[in-house]
Amino acid sequence: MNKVVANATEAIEGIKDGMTLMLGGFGLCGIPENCIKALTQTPVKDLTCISNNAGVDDFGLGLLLRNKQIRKMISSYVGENAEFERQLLHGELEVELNPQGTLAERCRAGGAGIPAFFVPAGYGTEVAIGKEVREFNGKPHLLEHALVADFAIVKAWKGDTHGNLIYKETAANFNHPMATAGKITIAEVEELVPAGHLNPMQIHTPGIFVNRIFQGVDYEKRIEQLTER
Amino acid sequence: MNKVVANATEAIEGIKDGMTLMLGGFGLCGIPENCIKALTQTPVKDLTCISNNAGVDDFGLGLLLRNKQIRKMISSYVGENAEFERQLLHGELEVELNPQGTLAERCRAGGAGIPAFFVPAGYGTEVAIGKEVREFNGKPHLLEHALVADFAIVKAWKGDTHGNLIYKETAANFNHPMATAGKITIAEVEELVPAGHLNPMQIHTPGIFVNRIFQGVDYEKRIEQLTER
Amino acid sequence: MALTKEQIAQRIAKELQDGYYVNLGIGIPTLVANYIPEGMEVILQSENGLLGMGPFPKKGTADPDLINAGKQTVTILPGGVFFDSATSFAMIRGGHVDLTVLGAFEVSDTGDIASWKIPGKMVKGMGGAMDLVAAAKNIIVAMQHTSKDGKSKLLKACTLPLTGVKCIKKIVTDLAVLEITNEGFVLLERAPGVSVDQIKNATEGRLVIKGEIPEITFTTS
Amino acid sequence: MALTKEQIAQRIAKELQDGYYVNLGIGIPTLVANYIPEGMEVILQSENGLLGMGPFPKKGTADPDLINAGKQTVTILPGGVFFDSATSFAMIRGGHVDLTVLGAFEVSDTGDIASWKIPGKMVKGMGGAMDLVAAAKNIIVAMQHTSKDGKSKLLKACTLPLTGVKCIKKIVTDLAVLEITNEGFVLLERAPGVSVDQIKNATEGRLVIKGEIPEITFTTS
Repeated sequence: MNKVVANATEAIEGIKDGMTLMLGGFGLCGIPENCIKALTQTPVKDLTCISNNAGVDDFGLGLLLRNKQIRKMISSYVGENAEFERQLLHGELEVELNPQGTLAERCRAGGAGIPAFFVPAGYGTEVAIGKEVREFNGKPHLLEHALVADFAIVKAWKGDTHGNLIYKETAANFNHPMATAGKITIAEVEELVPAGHLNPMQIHTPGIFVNRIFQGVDYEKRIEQLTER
Repeated sequence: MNKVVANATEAIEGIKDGMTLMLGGFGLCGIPENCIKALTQTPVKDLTCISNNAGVDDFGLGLLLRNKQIRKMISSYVGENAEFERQLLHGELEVELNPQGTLAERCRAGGAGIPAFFVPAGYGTEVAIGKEVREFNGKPHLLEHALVADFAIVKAWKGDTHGNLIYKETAANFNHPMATAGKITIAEVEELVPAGHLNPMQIHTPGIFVNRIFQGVDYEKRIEQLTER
Repeated sequence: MALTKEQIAQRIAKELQDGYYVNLGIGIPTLVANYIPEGMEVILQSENGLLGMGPFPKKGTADPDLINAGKQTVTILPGGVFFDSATSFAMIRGGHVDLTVLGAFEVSDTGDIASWKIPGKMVKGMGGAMDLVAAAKNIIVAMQHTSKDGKSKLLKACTLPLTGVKCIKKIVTDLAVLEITNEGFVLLERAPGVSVDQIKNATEGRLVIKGEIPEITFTTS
Repeated sequence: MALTKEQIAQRIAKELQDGYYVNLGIGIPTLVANYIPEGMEVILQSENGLLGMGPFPKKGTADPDLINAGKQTVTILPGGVFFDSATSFAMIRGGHVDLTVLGAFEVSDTGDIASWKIPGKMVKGMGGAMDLVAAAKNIIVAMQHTSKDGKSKLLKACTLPLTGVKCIKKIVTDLAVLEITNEGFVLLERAPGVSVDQIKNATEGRLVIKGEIPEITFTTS
C-alpha cells in the first residue's frame, strides 16, 4: 500500500483539461488550500468543479476562476465573488445550481453506488425543470442523479498512511461525502500519522475511499466572516 | 429537554400491538438487550420487527419469537434459530428477506427523507419481483423504498443526556442507520454521561435522532461464535 | 408602530418549545437566538454541520474551523455535535428539525415562498433554503410586510422564482402574525398600534380576518 | 489430484495485489487470509462494519463487540476502521472493494451465481451476498467443481434461486481455474494431475479450451 505522496504537486498528477473535480469545503472552511494552489501552477483548464461555494476573489476556488481554469461550476451558493459574476455574465462560465442538501446527497450517492434517488427539495421550482417527479407519501419528489468526479480533492485535520481521515469541527462539511465519490480521491491533511495512530472508532472517512494523501503546508485558513462577542 | 428515562420499561412505553419496530445489532453484537427483555415482559404482540438477524433461540429477538410476539420479520439473514424455522414453516411468522446493504440503506433513507432510491443488488433474483427496474450506466437497478419504524430501538456504548451516541467497535452496525429512522428512537447505553462529556467530533449518532435514552443494566453481550487463536 | 427586526425575532421566539431543534436562517431569523426564554433548552442546527451552535466567540478566540451556515465564526455548546453536509441534510430532509425560521422576498397565500433569486440581479444560489422549506415540519417566515416602495410581499402568487411550494405555514412580519390555511393568510395578531385596515392595505393575497385581532405581546426575557 | 480447500484458497491468494481491499466470504474464502504473500498489504473488509480485520483473538481476549460478518470474534489491525452497516455497504456498492471472494452452489457459463437458497430447505437469507455480487469490481468464486454425487456445479444455467446475474468473472474449483467470457467457461489452469478430459466431464456449461492448459502452481508462502 502506497498512498502517501510528497506534496500537492505530486497529488494532483493526472488532472487533465476537461475533467470533473470535486473540491471539499464550505465557504473557505476546510478547503484543500494546497491542492488549489498547485492547480493554479498548472495549465490545466476547462475544469468542471463541483464545490458548494466558489471561494472569494483572491482565495480558494476564486484563484482558479481568476486563472480561467474553470469552465463550469456545480454549486449551491456562489455569492461573494466579483470575478465569478463577471465571467458568468460574459458567458465565460457555466453554472449549475443545486439545493445544498441535494448536492451533498448526490456526492454521497456517487460514492455509495446509488445512481439516483428521490428528494422533495426543489419541487415546483426551476430546479425541477426536466426532472422526473413522483409522489411518495402524498408529496411530490424529484429524481436526482449521483455525482462522481474524476478527482475528489478534500482537506482533513488528521490522516494516516492508510488514508483514514478525521476532520476538525465544521470542516467535515462536503469533504466527507466528496471523499467517497472520486474515481481518484486526494486528501491533504494538517497532520499525517502512521497507520495505527488514529483511534479506529473516531475515523470520519475510512481510508478505502482515499487514494492519495499528503501533509499540507502553510495553511492560511482564512476567515470569511470574523464575528466576535 | 428531557430525553432521559429511568429504565427499559419506561423507554418502551407506547409500543402497541401491530407496530413496526427497528432493532439494532448484527447477530448478537450490539443488540438492545434491556429493551428486548422489557418487551418480553409486556403482552404486546403482532409486531413487525426490522432487524438484520433474528437472534438465537434463547437470546436477543429469539426471546420475542418464543413468546410469539412477532408477526413479521424484515431481515437479511435469519439462520441459527430453530424456533424461527418452526414458526415460519407453520405459517405463524411472515418473513421478508432483503439484501443486507439494501436493508441498511432503506433504514438510512427512512431517516434521511429519501423515499426511494436505486440499487443494483438483487436484480435478476427473486428479490426483484414486483420492483421497478431501470438501467443506469448500462447496468440494471432496482427501485427500493425507505423504511421507517414506529419505534427504533438501538444500543450504544456511551451516550449523553442530549441523546448523542458512540458505538463500540463493530457494534455500530445497524444501530446507527436505524437510530435515524424511528418516529420515536430509544437508545440504551452502557454508560450515560451529562451533555458536554463526549467529544463533539467523535459522536456517531447525533442526539437529534434520539428521543429517549437510558443506561442499561446487566449486559450479557453473548458471543455467538467464539473463535480464538 | 411596525415591529423592529428585533421585535419580529422576539415574537418568533414565542413559538419555541423546550427541546426543539431549530434552524435559523441568515438575517432576522438569526436574531431569534437572542430571545430564547431562560430555562428553555433549544438546540440550534447549522446546516454546514453543527448541532448546539453557541454565541459568537470571545474576542481573539475565533476558530476558522468553527463557522455557521452564514460563514460566521461561532462556538459550540456542551452536548453539541459536528457532522458532514450529507448527514446535516439527512437531519433536515428527514424531518428531524422541529422548526425552521427563514427570510423571504415574497410569500403566496397558498404557502409558496420566493427567497433566493431576483431576475436581472446576480444569482448567488439557493444554498440550503430549498432543502429546508421542502422538508421542515414547521416553518416560520420572518419578513417585512411590504417592500421599501410599499408593495405587498404577501401575494396571491409569487412573482419571483420560487424556493418551494405550499410549504409555509406561518409568517411574522413587521405588521402582523399570520397563518396560512386553505383560505389564505389568516390574521392572528397585529403589531401594537397597527390597525387591521393597515394590514389589509399591505396584503395583496387573500386575507382572512375572523373576530377581534389581538395585538402582539412579547414574553419578557 | 483435486485441490484441497486450503489449496483452493492458496491459489486464489495469487490474485491478490498490494493495497487491495478484499471482502472474504464464509468458508473457503476465509482461508485466503492465511495465504496473503509476505510483505504484501491487503486490507480485509468485513461487511458488518470493519476494515483491517486481523486474526482471531488470543485465548481469553475475545471481545463481544468485535466480530466479523460470520459472527466470529476477531481483531483489528493498525490502520483499521469501524463503521456502521450503511457506510459498509456504501463501500461495497460504490465499488471501493477491489476483490470479493465467495462460495457458491452453482455458477452459470454467463456468470450467474446461485449461493443462498435451496428450495425445500430452510431459508437462512442472502445476508450481504447479493450486494457483494452486484457491485464488486472483481469477484472470484471458490467452490467444488461438482457436488458430492458428482453433478456439475458449473452449468449452462443455474437451477437454484439466483444471487446475481452476469457478475462472476473467475472461478477457482478443486479441479480448475476458469474465467467466464462471452464464450462460456474458459479453462485457464488445471489442478496438478487432473486432465482436461476430467474437467470437461465435470463441467455441464460451455467449456472453452484453447491450447495447452498449464497446471496450477502455488506461490511459496
